[in-house]
Amino acid sequence: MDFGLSEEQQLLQDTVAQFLANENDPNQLRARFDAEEPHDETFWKGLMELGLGGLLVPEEHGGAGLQMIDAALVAETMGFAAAPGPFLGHTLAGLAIALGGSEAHKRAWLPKLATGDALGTVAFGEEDGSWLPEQWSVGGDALTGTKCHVPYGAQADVIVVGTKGGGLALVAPGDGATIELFEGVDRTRRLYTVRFDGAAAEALPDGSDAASRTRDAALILLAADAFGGASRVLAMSVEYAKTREQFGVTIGHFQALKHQLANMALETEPARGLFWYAAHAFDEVPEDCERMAALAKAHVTDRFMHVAREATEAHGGIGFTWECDVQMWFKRALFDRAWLGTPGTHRERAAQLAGW
Amino acid sequence: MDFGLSEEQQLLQDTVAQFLANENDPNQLRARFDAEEPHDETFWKGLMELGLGGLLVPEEHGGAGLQMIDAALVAETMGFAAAPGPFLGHTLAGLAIALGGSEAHKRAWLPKLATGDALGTVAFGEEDGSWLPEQWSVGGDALTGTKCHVPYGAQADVIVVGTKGGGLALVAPGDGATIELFEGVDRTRRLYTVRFDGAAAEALPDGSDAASRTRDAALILLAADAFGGASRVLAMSVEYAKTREQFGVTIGHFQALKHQLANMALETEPARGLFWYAAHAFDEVPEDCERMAALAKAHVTDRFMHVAREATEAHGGIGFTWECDVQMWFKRALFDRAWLGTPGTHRERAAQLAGW
Amino acid sequence: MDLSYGPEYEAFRGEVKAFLDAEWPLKGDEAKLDLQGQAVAFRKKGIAAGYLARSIPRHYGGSEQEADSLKAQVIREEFARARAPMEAMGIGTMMLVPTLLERGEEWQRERWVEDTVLGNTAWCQGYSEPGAGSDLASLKTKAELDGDDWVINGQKIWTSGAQHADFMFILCRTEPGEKKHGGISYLLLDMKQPGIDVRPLRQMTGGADFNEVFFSDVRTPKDWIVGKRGEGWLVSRTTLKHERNSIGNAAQAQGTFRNILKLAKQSTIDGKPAIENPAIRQRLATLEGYVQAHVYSGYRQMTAGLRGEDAGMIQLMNKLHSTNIGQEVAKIAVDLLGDGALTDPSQGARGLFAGPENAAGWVGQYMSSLGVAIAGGTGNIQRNVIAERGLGLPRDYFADAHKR
Amino acid sequence: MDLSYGPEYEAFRGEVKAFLDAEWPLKGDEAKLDLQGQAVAFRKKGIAAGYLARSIPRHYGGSEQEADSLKAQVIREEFARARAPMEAMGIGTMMLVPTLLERGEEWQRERWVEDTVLGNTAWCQGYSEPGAGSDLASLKTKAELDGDDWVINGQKIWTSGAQHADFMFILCRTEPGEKKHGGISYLLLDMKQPGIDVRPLRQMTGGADFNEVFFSDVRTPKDWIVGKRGEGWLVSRTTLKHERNSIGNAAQAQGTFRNILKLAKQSTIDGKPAIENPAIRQRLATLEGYVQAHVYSGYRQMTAGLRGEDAGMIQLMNKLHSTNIGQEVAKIAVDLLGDGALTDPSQGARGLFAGPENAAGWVGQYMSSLGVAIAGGTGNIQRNVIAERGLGLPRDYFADAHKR
Repeated sequence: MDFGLSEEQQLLQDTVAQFLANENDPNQLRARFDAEEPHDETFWKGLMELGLGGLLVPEEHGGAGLQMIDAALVAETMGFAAAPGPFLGHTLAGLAIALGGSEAHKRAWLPKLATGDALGTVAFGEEDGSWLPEQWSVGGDALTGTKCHVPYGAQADVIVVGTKGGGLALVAPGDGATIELFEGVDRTRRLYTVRFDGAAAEALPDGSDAASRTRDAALILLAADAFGGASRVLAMSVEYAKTREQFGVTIGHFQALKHQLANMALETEPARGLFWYAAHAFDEVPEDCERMAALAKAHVTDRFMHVAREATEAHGGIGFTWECDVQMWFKRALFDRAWLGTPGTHRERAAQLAGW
Repeated sequence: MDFGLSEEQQLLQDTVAQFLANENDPNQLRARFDAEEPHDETFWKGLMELGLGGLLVPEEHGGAGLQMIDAALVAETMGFAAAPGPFLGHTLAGLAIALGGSEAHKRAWLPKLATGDALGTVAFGEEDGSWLPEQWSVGGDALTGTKCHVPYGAQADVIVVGTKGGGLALVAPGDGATIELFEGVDRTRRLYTVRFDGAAAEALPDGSDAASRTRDAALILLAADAFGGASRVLAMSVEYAKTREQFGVTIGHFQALKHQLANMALETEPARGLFWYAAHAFDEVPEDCERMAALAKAHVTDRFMHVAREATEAHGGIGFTWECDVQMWFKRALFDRAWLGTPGTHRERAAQLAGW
Repeated sequence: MDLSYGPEYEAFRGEVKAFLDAEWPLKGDEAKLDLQGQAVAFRKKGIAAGYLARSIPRHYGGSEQEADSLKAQVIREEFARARAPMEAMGIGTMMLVPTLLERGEEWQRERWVEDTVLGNTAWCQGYSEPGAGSDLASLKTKAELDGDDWVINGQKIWTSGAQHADFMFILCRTEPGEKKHGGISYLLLDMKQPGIDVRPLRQMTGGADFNEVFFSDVRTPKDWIVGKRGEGWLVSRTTLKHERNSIGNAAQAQGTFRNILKLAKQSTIDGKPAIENPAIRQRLATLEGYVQAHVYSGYRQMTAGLRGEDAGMIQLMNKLHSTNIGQEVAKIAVDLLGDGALTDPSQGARGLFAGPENAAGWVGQYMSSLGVAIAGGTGNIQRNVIAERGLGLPRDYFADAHKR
Repeated sequence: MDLSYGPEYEAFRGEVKAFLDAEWPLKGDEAKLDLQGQAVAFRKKGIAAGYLARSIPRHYGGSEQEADSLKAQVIREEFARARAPMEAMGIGTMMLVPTLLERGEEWQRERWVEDTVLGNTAWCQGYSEPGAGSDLASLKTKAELDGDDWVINGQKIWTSGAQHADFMFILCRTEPGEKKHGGISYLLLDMKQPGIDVRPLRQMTGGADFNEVFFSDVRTPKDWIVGKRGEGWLVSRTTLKHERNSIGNAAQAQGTFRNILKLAKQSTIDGKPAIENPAIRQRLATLEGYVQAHVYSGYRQMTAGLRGEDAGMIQLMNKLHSTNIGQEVAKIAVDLLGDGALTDPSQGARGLFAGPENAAGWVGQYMSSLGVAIAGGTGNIQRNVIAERGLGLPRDYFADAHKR
């Protein structure tokens, strides 16, 4: 019985946190947030050098061969730092190929994804708001249709596309795909619309299983990111309450604000165990995984959004400005909450999966 | 343009309030609340002498011939005082007969109801949780079936029974009806289960229209009662905060409690206009009435329940005791909220009536 | 109770309609003026007819009508229907003009009231400072007399329209010996002069409705002061009340509700119209309870005004109640939007009276519903006001101690 | 991570099961004892086997086992499954025994620890007073030395089990010169003596789980004091922490959730099963997010305990989190009940481990969900604790000033 982190896991999390504290402090983050340039390759390279390119890629293919709990801990740390870049889509692409690809697919892509020599992403969303394998409509031998909200679609060397019938296919962008920027709210994770018009695509042989596992993985990574983000905006608000003065005292003296901050903590801290367990279930308790991933995504991203709103208010007028760091996390919360379906959608899935 | 009370209306409300302050102060109320005896006839007689027996009964039949807004204002005052007794059912019975009865029915019952020489009530609820005219199943030439949650069913001289098909019928209890006490939570309004087994009943000729009007009237009176109740528990909580001391100051100094009380006021005070308008619509704007009555009942009784919970907490440990007056209103809130259907039911009705 | 306007006011409505039919849009040469010119020309006619600037004496360019909230309401309704301009809206008409009428010098009223109401002169407000927020006692911007001029140094924040304003009304510390709320004066100053640096304050939505304004040795004449030296805090008080009332307005809440209802009808959940989803229906009907309560509370307050009675505690609640409604609308919207919530709000379109017209507009509203809370004092300050002035609870310990 | 117990503990579980199979229910003459007698007889066996009173030295009647939360958890699970009695639950075992072990005199431990754990001796707690609540500094009940006895006068409130208790541990003011938290002593007293008046305090549900206790010239020996004179506040501190943790417990939240789910399956809305209503499904799934978060937070804390690490801020949240869950359950229940919410709660049936079994039971739970909030300090005090001890925010001004 042990529901806590191993030393290795703590070390992993500390290492990533330290790197991000040095390389993505609020000023560096803000520069990337405001940049026209969608992708800071130097920063990304740094993450790749830490080995974050292949967390879930088996060691035999050059990855770290870690478990979902490890990837979730990294995602939490990325969320805490609002780290910009393609981590989400890249990690999911590697997982999808590792789970569903042929040996040739794996040999072709996994080593390069693990080192960061190639960038991967996933294309799951569709124009009608569908996100889930059973809803996908893009298909055909030569791939046709539109995928929306694809992270870093224009930069990716390989896109794992969710296809009609709930399978997956690999597309190396080129002929047959038009990719354009989607003006998204979260500038730390840029999105693209990808229109396929007879694009060459290779179906993953175990695509169907891989699709549902990758969906669960995505839900867990979003929940983990949201937990990190919620922790951060709480910390920022507490810090602000300890320094900002009004009526001759720091505003942290005001009981109403104290209780708002306590409530924010209460919305945040207990959720840690929830995303931990969803990740652990992915690794070790398959019968719980699908449902807990849905519940964790719904719950934790909702909490993050709520806490981000409260954090904005806790900062007073300045909280509403672009200059205030909170807004970058606020927008990340919007992403975590909407990407791959709203909390309402996943709560209904959780209800169905429980046989309610 | 005038959305305020007339001098007559203020006088009416003041008169009833004054009577209740004298005759139903918290100690008197508590005695009635705790009494085994379900009905305090002396107190009821006092209310009848004020003319509250026939508020909605036309003057030609011995009543006050007032409008729904007037009855709602009285109901608010009764709710403020948590006045015990059959006011709700009696008022609705008089209205139903005035609206739906034959001349003979009116001549037989209305004068006696107006003076209080006879006690009336309504039997709308059924065993399966149905409350509304379109759901009623009790029927037959000789009335058969069970009506639930009938206020003062055992004391009533005439019961207006909702019948199959959405009509109304008069029953003077006697042969063919078994009446037993329902152990209800709100001891200020005692309820009975009435089982008809071939009881003699006279259908009201305009029963169908009268049934839907009486339903709307009931919803409005419950909303008005709830508003009065919410105002009272708020006032009690504010008073407690101004007198109870902790850490050397009155607890009203604590910002968290101040803000809870402010939020309670914000839940309560704006609802006044809502029940006013629903009552006004009953009198003057028929096209708005059904929907606004549903919305007002849902909204105001929900607010009362919420504020009653908050008031209990605002009183600390003592709030949870039988000795604390708040509990009598807390239970009245449960009645107002559940009787004639939950807020959820009436919100769904409001949605349907708006064509959503 | 009677929610109709009655024959007298319906007759008045007829007059207003006839006026509007005849005069708006403008005709002839006047129709060739630019938009601003047309508005000014039309406002003059409206004032002459007694429909605009009704509370302002003729001597200062108003139409000096007897106070009649119902006539005012009829005028608002008909002008809105005809899309005709009313008094120049903005901080000048809403806050400066009443202050000048109540506390200003004769020459100040003559110089500024009419031009402000007509829209020839635009104002901005200099109250808030970075360190202060709702705590005016901490104000730091200084004005010192140098010969016949005040010389102003310091910084203001949350100043709307500072780029376009001709003048600012500003609170400055003029009596360095005094502390807290004492020692503050209410000055007027010309914005078109050197030493003033206006920097837009970008909001999280991407828009920039506010500015920071920096003053270095900015000058204004000695007699451009409203009220006495050191009484500025008092002078500013009347106007803040105006601002609060103006935000909490029932028609706006009703409009917001219509917008979210429209969105629910257009959106789908699991492939079916969202409006058919019982969870959404419950949320909408719950929200509508608050909205209708707000609307009829507005009628109650209007009636109290017409009768010259005090509407009571409800007056202190308009702002917080409508903010709560706006926040709930925003939350429902983001659920209805689904993927739409991923959209950059700076692309948002907002229709006049129609609310957000696309996903970006709704995302902007999701953010602004917080911003609105901030603009007129945060929720916590509103709750203090309700608790203290409405419920008679003790004053806030720190605010009180700080003022003493 | 590994949520299994591992082979070592599964082996231990086997031992516990074998013990229970052999010893419970009791056999022979012991099986003829009354329930209380059976429990005492069985507890002795459980202690001898090392399964009960594990943290208590053998010298005082315990089994003196090495601390092992996981073994403790296995024991709890297996005893619950077998419905076998554990240590006598109640305020004596939970609060007095740890206090005596930490601060008591040798003779006090010898006299009371074993009998309390076995269930031969029942205790009640005298902390709260009508004027004080969570503010112990305002304590008024006095104890004065008269020869070899303390003489106690005053009143306590919220005393559970006072009617049945043999003894009370009580906080009294013994040093009249000192104020606030100083001058309070922790005394023990015999409840079976004249001068003690126990009056049940009826709750809004109709039940009476608490009492008021009045003392007039009640006597207790001079040496029935735990800790030094004037240190009572300090002595009482450890135990309060115990109480808070005991209420916030994840298994209870999970049980509560199962109950509301069952109610949703049994109830109908508009003639259809309530569990199929999308609004109810959303509310239940939202609630379940909190419940599962609470459950896995419990595992986190247990792991931290096993590792000897500090679990951090989460420890301060158990109570408030589970209270919030209980309140939300109650609100959903009242909506599901419909008419059932009209039922008198004093008729309520509550099944062991099964929760409310009828409408009256649920109405009682709707009220008790508030009462629970009150029992271990109201929500506002919990929030102060989280803000101050968890987030490091400044201490409450009034509480602090009052203590100084």
